[in-house]
Amino acid sequence: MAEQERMVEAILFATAEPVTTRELEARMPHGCDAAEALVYLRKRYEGRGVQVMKVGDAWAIRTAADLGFLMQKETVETRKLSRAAIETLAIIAYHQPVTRAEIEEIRGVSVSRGTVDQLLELEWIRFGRRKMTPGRPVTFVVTQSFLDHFGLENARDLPGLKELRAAGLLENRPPPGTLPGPETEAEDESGEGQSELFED
Amino acid sequence: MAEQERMVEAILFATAEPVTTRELEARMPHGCDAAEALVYLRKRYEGRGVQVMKVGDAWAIRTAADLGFLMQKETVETRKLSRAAIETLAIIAYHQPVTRAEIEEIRGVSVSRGTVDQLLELEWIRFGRRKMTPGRPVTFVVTQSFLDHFGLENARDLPGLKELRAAGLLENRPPPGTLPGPETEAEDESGEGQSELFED
Amino acid sequence: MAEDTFEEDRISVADRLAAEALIVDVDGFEGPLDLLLTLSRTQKVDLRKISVLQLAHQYLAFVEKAKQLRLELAADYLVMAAWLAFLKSRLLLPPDPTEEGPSGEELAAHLAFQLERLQAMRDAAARLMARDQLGRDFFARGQSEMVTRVRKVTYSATLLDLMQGYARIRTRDEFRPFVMDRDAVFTMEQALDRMRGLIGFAGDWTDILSYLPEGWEMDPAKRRSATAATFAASLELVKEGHLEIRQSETFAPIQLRKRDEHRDRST
Repeated sequence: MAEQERMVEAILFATAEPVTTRELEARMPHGCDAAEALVYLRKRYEGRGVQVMKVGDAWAIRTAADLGFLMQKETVETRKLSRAAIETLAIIAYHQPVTRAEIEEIRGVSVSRGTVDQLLELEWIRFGRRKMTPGRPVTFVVTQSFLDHFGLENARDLPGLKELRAAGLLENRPPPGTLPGPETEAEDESGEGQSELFED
Repeated sequence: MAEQERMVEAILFATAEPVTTRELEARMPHGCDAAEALVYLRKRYEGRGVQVMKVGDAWAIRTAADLGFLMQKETVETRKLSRAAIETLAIIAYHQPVTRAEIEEIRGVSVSRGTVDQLLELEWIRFGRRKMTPGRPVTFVVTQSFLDHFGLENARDLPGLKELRAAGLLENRPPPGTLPGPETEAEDESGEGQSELFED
Repeated sequence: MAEDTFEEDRISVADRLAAEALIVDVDGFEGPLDLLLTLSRTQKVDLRKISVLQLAHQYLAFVEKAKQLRLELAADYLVMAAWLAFLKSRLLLPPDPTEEGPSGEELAAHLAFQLERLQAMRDAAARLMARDQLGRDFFARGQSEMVTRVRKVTYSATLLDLMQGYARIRTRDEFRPFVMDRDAVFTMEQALDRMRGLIGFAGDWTDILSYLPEGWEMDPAKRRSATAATFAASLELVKEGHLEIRQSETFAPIQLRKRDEHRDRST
């Protein structure tokens, strides 16, 4: 019976929907008594952080009612970040500290206030030091939680353009004949010397 | 402590992803000791149908491996990994942090872009720190999802790791005749990084 | 060469047949190292005790056979063959004290190490894949969203999203439609301006190439553009009567000189 109890425990844990006794027995080896195993299992979980509960005519493991307050984090809804936000974030990560004007220059379109606000709210970017240029514009930099979220130790570990190309993230086309603008220089620097390893 | 154990139990049951001790404590009332509660909880589930498992610096509840046969319904069809992908994964796991060039040196063939892409997409590998060698190449390391997938507490628990290291087979030995200099430094550096990585 | 024959004899017929059977399967190998590893198995000894010399023979025999069968081997297989032939000669000939570089034994030991390491990684990979795996042998919580009390929206993005986003912006220039890259183009107007200033000094026949603007000679794209523009500008100046142009034969240098009123009258 201990073995049958283990089986019921594993099935209830791993199944997305509540499971009926009949279904439990259909999945367990022939001759098992799911109903009896459930009685033991239910007893075992009495007073624990999770409970074996009856839902209609099926069974499920659920959080103990008094611990519901711990579950607030489980109710989050995840949405994909918009393309504008991803691009803005990418530019900040690769070029930080970077001003809003610089972001707009690289993206070629203006950056909406909502996009920056959203990234600030997510705590993926924060304000950096002001630039020592006319108007002393604020800059943006990425945060520790950005690094945590994307599994990076350092923003410098982001692969350069050449590496992106080698990884198949870019169409592999011949580089343009000329290198327009200072941005390209910066990119070249990061990829310098790696061409050897990553060119195919 | 019994109450804290219940809380940890409830939180771990409620989520499919591993939860770090820090996150547990952030969700529990102030002043709780999640680490201690975990010791008790882990003991409590020994031999049961589900297990408390350590995954890197996080924790998760998983069904016992011997009950896998009950779960046909839950089995997710995973894309079959190519031999090249499996070998590349193993090399990254055992040699991490490792550069693409080093992987190619060990396998004796170039690493196709699809291979690395696939492993990145599975979130089994990620970019590590850049190497302090000429060109500052990016490195690859394995992730928490990798540990979770293969039921490893830690990259140190990789099967046969100690024996391989004792046999000198995890060394990045430069070919004879290579001029001492950058290469030798590179090797030193990698040795350092590795031990660091396998430490908790 | 006597040793050579001796070595040939040491490879048993069975081994040679086995090696030849591999030929058919040449596509099945992941590079020369993989092939060497497979060949080394025919020696049926611990990889640490492997005879690298014998292995070199086996490999060279393989490549020879492939050539006979007119199979195309990838370049890296041939590079390995050349290296092994070199290694073989180092191992067979008495060491030459004047020769620089590592000894044959050192090179052989490194190859043996590489093979052993590759085999070790293969074994490690097999052991890794044989482990119980999440979603196959053990399972995560099936019902993760339990309480729906607070609805909070979070936004997610993966590292791939981020890198692709960045790549998209930074490569937009590479496929913008129909915009001329002015940086590598020397226009005829520019060339005319330049030539007008210079022809005053072109008393005698001079190669047109010496009129190329500075800094445009090295890069092939720039050089092409500057040459074309300079040539077109020269023709224009000839038409205007300021220049003379000649070419002694096809593909010979094109030469320019200033048109001289005096000279014209005298001839």
